[in-house]
Amino acid sequence: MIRTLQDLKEFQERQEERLRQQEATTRAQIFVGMGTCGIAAGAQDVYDAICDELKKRNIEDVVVAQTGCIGFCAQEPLAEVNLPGSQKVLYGHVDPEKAREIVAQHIEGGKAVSQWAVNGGGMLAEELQAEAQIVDYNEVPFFKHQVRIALRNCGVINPESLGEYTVRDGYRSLAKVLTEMTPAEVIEEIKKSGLRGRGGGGFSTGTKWDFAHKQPPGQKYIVCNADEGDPGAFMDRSILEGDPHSVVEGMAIGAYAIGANKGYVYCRAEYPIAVKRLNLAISQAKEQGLLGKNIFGTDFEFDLEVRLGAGAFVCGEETALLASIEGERGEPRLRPPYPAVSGLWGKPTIINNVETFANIAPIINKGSGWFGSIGSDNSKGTKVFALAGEINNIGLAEIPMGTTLREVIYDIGGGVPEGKRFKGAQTGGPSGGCIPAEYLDTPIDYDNLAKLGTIMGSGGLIIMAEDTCMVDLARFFLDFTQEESCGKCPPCRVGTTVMLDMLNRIVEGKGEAGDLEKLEELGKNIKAASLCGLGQTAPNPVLSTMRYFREEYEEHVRDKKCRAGVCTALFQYYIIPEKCKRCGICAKVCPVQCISGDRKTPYVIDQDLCIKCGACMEACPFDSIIKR
Amino acid sequence: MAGLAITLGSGAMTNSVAEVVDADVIFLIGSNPTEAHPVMGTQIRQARKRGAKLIVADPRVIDLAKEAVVHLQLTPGTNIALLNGMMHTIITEGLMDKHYVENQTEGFDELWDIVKDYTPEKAGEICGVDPEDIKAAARLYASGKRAPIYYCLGVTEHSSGTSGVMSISNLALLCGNVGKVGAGVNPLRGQNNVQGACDMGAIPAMYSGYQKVSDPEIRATFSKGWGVELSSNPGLTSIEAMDGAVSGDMRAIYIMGENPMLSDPNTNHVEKALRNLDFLVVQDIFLTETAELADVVLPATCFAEKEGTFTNTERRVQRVRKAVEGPGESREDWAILAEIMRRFGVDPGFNSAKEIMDEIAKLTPSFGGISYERLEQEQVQWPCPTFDHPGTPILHVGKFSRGERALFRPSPHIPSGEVPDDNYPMLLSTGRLLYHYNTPTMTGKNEELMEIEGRSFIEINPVDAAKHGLDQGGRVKVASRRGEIETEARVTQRVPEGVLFMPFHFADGAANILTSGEVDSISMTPEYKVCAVKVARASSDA
Amino acid sequence: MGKCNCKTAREELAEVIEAYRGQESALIEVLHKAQEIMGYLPRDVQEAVAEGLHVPLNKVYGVVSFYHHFTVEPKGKYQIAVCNGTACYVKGAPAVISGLEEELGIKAGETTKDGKFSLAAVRCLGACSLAPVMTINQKAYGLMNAEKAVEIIKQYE
Amino acid sequence: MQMLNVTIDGQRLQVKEGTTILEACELTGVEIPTLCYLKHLAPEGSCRMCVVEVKGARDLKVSCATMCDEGMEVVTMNEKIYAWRRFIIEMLLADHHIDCFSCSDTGQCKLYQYALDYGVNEPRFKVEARDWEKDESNKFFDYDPHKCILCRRCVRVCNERQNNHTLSLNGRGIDTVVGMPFNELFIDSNCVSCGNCVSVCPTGALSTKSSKHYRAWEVTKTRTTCSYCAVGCQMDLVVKKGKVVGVEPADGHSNKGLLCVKGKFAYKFIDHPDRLTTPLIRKDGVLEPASWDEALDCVVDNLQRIKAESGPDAIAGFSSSRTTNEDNYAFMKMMRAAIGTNNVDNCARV
Repeated sequence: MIRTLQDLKEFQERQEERLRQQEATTRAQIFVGMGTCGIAAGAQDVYDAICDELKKRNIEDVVVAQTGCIGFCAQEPLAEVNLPGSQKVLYGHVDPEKAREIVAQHIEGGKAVSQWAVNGGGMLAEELQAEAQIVDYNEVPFFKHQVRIALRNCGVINPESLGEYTVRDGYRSLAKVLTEMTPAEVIEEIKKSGLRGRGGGGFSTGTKWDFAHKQPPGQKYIVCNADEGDPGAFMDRSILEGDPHSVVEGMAIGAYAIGANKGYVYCRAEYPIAVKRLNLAISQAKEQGLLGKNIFGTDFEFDLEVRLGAGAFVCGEETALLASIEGERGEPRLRPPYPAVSGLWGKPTIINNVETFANIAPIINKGSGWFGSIGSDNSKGTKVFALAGEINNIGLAEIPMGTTLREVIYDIGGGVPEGKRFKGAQTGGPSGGCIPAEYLDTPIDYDNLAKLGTIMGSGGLIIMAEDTCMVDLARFFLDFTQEESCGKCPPCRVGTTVMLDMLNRIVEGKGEAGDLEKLEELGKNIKAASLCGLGQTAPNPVLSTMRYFREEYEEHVRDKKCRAGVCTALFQYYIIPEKCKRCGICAKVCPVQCISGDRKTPYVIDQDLCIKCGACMEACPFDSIIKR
Repeated sequence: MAGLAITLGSGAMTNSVAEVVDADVIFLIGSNPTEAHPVMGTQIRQARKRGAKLIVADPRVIDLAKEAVVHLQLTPGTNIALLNGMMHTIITEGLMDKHYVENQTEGFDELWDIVKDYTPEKAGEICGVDPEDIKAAARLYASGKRAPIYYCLGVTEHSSGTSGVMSISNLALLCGNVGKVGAGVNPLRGQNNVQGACDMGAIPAMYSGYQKVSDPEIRATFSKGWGVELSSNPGLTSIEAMDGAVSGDMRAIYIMGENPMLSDPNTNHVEKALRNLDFLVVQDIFLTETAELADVVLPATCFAEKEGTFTNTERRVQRVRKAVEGPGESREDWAILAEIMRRFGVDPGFNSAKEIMDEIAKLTPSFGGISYERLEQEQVQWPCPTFDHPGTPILHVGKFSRGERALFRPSPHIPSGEVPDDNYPMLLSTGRLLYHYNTPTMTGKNEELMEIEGRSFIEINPVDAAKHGLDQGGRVKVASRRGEIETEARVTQRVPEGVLFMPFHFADGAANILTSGEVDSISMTPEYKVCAVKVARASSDA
Repeated sequence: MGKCNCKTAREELAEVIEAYRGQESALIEVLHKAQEIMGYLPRDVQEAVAEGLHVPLNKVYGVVSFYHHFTVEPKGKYQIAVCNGTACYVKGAPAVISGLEEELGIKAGETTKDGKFSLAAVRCLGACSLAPVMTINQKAYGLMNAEKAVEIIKQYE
Repeated sequence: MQMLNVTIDGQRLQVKEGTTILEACELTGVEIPTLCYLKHLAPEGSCRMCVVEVKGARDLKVSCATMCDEGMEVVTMNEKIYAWRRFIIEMLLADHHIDCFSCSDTGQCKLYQYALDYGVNEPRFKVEARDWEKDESNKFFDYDPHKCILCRRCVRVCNERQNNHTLSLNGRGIDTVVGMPFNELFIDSNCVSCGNCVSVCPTGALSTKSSKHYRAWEVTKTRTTCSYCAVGCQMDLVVKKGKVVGVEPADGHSNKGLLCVKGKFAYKFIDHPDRLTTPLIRKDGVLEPASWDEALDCVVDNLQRIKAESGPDAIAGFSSSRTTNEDNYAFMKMMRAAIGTNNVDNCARV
């Protein structure tokens, strides 16, 4: 049991000693990234292959362990090989075969397989791979531009080990606030740091805590919103999977600050690994006395429980989330009263998201001044973005506020694949908006994004290229929010349905003059009149794409054309007769046999039968088939 | 009613209906409000949802029993033993409100004298209830800061009814629960204007406002007000009058808006009485079973066809207003009565319902501040002696109607007048259904209600049903010492073994053919809730 | 064999309900567990939960019908989920879904008549680097297109 | 209790602390359109209709849930408010089966009224109808989900006030529908036909069967007290052409806007053909119609006779716990003053 700061230090030292011992007595350590994305990419098979290969070769002095996601999802499965005394090597796109080879060459042979290493030739063009040297991680562009606070331990420690968390100064901040600071001082420190909620609204965390703190003493709650609903954002999952104790510690500090003794983590049921690791972390913390009664020998008592979501995006809205924890339909409630005054079961409740809580311990540990030195004027610290869509380095990037979109997309993200042209980036998911190419050099922070008509949101960053149809994209997001509308208030329930209906007609080529004006009017009204954040932001993707890509909308409505070639009703596959070499491959792959032709006459697509699957275009070896 | 008059000084609900939603502990005994007083029932449920803990004492698993923290499923007719057992726990565990008992009550020693014998174990044995449940209920009730007791006919309709009511009063006084907001002793009146009928002096010994006929001064006041000499002879209750009819002493009865042929116990006895009369007048809105026996039937108007007031269970006087004309030649009851008075040579003194209320106010101190003009603005609760008096939502605040102190009037357990024996081994209790109201004079005229619940039935426990070879929905013969009926079996866990329940609404298989003529010696209330019967599969049920 | 399993599931369900007896706010927790045990939430399961937790049945049903995770229909032996998160959408998830719909002869959200496959379009699975992603009974397949997806489900037949 | 000074549309007034803007507006007589608001329940603010402008606030405020503050200045109508409310009506009408010609609620339908008030003549939008079915299984009322605007009043009154837990909101989003578990019918549910859901429905979604036969402008309403149990619920009798055709709950002290199945629906005895319409006198063993004079003479003659023969105490009178105070008073006065006996009683034996 850890009862004092001294206990914690001793615990940490024992862990450090254990790790030193491990390093001293082993030939190598192998870490396999086993977050959801890693596992989905086949990390388990890789892990098994490594173990098997080591066994086959009778190698016993190698430690194989799992870590969370290091964030470089595009390279999954990832395995890190750490030979004492030499540069760590991070292998990407590992498969069982490569894994066995790595054991053979790197572990047994002592020579890194540079061409597979992310910090070697693994990311280079094939002809350059062999020459590449193994470099420090920080020289890899993907990592070089990042500042990792919330993700500080992700992919670095074994998320299932409390010991390794303490080695990275885990629970030192909790010890500090409990033994050296008053709740008011904690709140003051968080306020001074300038930390703003990382879940969407960007409200000052310290100020929020202060509201709850100022409520009369009595039952209060602290809740972690881990209902990461933005499709395309997965930083919270990654933190919970890679560093669950950072959330536990952040929540405990928050609980102390506001005077709560009970906390809930409301987590998506779709994140089974996160739930499992979080539950494990909670039980470890309880076992060591870091949760429960008399934490660090003080009067402070704090208990934590995980509650599962059940597939409702709206439960990311804080009042709906509370309703869900209470066992109700996840319908938002009117604010005020705000949860900080009347939340769970009518008691003062603070709700912050995962990333926000993950920032707390470092702020306490290193001071608000340090945190405040990172970022831009009104947006301090860092923000984790989930890079996805048409971008090479899909993954998690934690960047200081104020970094430009261009740096994120090109320096960290490696640009748009296949030489496609960047068209825009969607931030804030279904609640946010898009940023077109002309604003690539805008420094990213809360205020600048707001000016562009979008939001920071939870940090989803979807990159779109020339072949993304903005109308269809907006329709996609609205389809999502319409489906996820709880149905409580008419503006959102009916309004999103009516808007979606219009967009569906537009992408089907049935748009009418006046539709765009109606869409704008509806969007504006839904935003104004809806009960909760879901409805108040639901029209954003439509309004924002209309703002920057209105001509695309007009083309859809007026010309019945989709320039990106996405809206199937608005384009045809067409075989250019001059280019057709009459090989007949297209006719073979066509699932509905609508392509006819022979060696003498160019092939032709029967447009009435074509289902626009695009198989022919993909199959044509001569690029003779186009969309038009 | 009589019970509370003795212990507290006024036989009415001490508190107001709306207070229930703020209660923290609610003790419900002998009352099934979700069926008999549905809008009260919903408010008890609202209270429960807001955190109130519910204690239910009822032989049946009534709907609210399922929501109760403690359900005391006692044998019918053992309320007093149960209450004594609870008081034993409260006293021996030091849970009583000593300060209140010392300063605002008298007779505690007498109470203890009797209650001391009723250990929860002994009470449990009499009631057929686990002693631990009695203790739990006692502790819970005593812990309530706002702990009202609601009771109804399940307490009063016993031969020991008045003692049962007084035992409830004892319990409430013991915990200091009389005279404060959200607490009290609250009889849920059986019918819309029971309270009003009694308030208005439709009881033998009292004029309006519970002014005693036996008091010469009061008699003089009424005599003067009415301009006639008034009799000082004590009057007879309806039960006594019926007995008098059977013996021949009572020669004429005038019945207004009642149907004793269905509503009174021991129907055969009632019929004999009414047939034996020299002259029977029935004034009603339908040709009831009773009216069919009358010499003269007078058509009256119903509530929708006249002006007037009802006094609800919480003593609130509320207006009844004329919405439609009565059918045919029907007349308002008061107008018929006024005409008869005139023909007797007595000036009725009023020409409208409003004028009657003015007269009531004049002669009845507790109604002194009530008039139709005022009722347009606010519906006050009596006592309301003057026009600037706000009415009385809570009785006995600081001081009891009875005087400075309330009285403990303990009673030992009194067995029911008729208990099961070898010949009639089962205990029958009667009561109401949600969809009907007393005799189906009114509800029975709504075909939809009759479609939902239109026929007599009897609830029987599966064990008893099996014993007697009764099937769900099968026909069953039920017999008591007074008569025999046939009805339909409803096999259900709602009743415990050995106990049967029948609604008394229906003329087919009428429950009151079976019920006993036992009455409470003080209030003369019949023992509808307990009689001994036997059951058998009916031969018609092949 | 099947019957025997079923009985154990019933017992397990009863144990879960007993563990949460009277805890109204545990409704969603218990429904999760019930669905894990029973595979879906038919009327009798909802009634048992309602009775055990002292929650009115209409509320249980209202909650079940609100959350898309809960289902009142039995699911197929193989549950196919195609991620329809933004990244997957942009990279072609709709084509994967329609390809599977065509192959299986059902719409997303339905189960094949033989009870073998159910198909669902689900919210972001958080594996955006592998977009489009499909999972079959939680096993993930990345970088899908319609043909690949159809090939994969053929392995399950 | 602290009093607050507020101004509503330029009118100054004082309200108690804890008064909502909506309540304050009611005090001044300013009518605010509401759909989800239901007295005696915590405001839900979901219908979004009752918005007003509070000077100094960025957004319009939901008046049912916003408390008055000292010095608050409220504007209840301006262009912004009008447009907002109009938008809500448009949205509701887009997903409403418009059937006003034959709808039994026409004339009292709030949606209809507000559509008129806010100039929504022809709906510009339409949501495709779902395959919901009408439920006409209840004995007293019908339910048409296509006319439901999801104000949720019925669900809240059923669960939070009546506490019968029959109706719930099922499904979600645009497919949310008020109904019973597993889409069962009213007749198969635990519904006790209290009718409180029907009473609070602002449209024709829940309507009494009898309401098909009258329109709001054809009826008068008379406030009275229920004649069944002793709770003393306040209610309005709805009368068309001299006939009671319905009952609506009123906000009485003991019922606060609720009724039970008897109060709400069991009024058909009033004009039942079996009602007594003329005095009857037994002649040769049979009850025969008679005039009032005949009947009263018969009563008085016989009572006089018996009184003369056996004294007044050979006569007894049973009054009624069902009829009014005035009738009871008159009865006991008749017995005591005219007959001269104290043998007067009623069945009250509680």
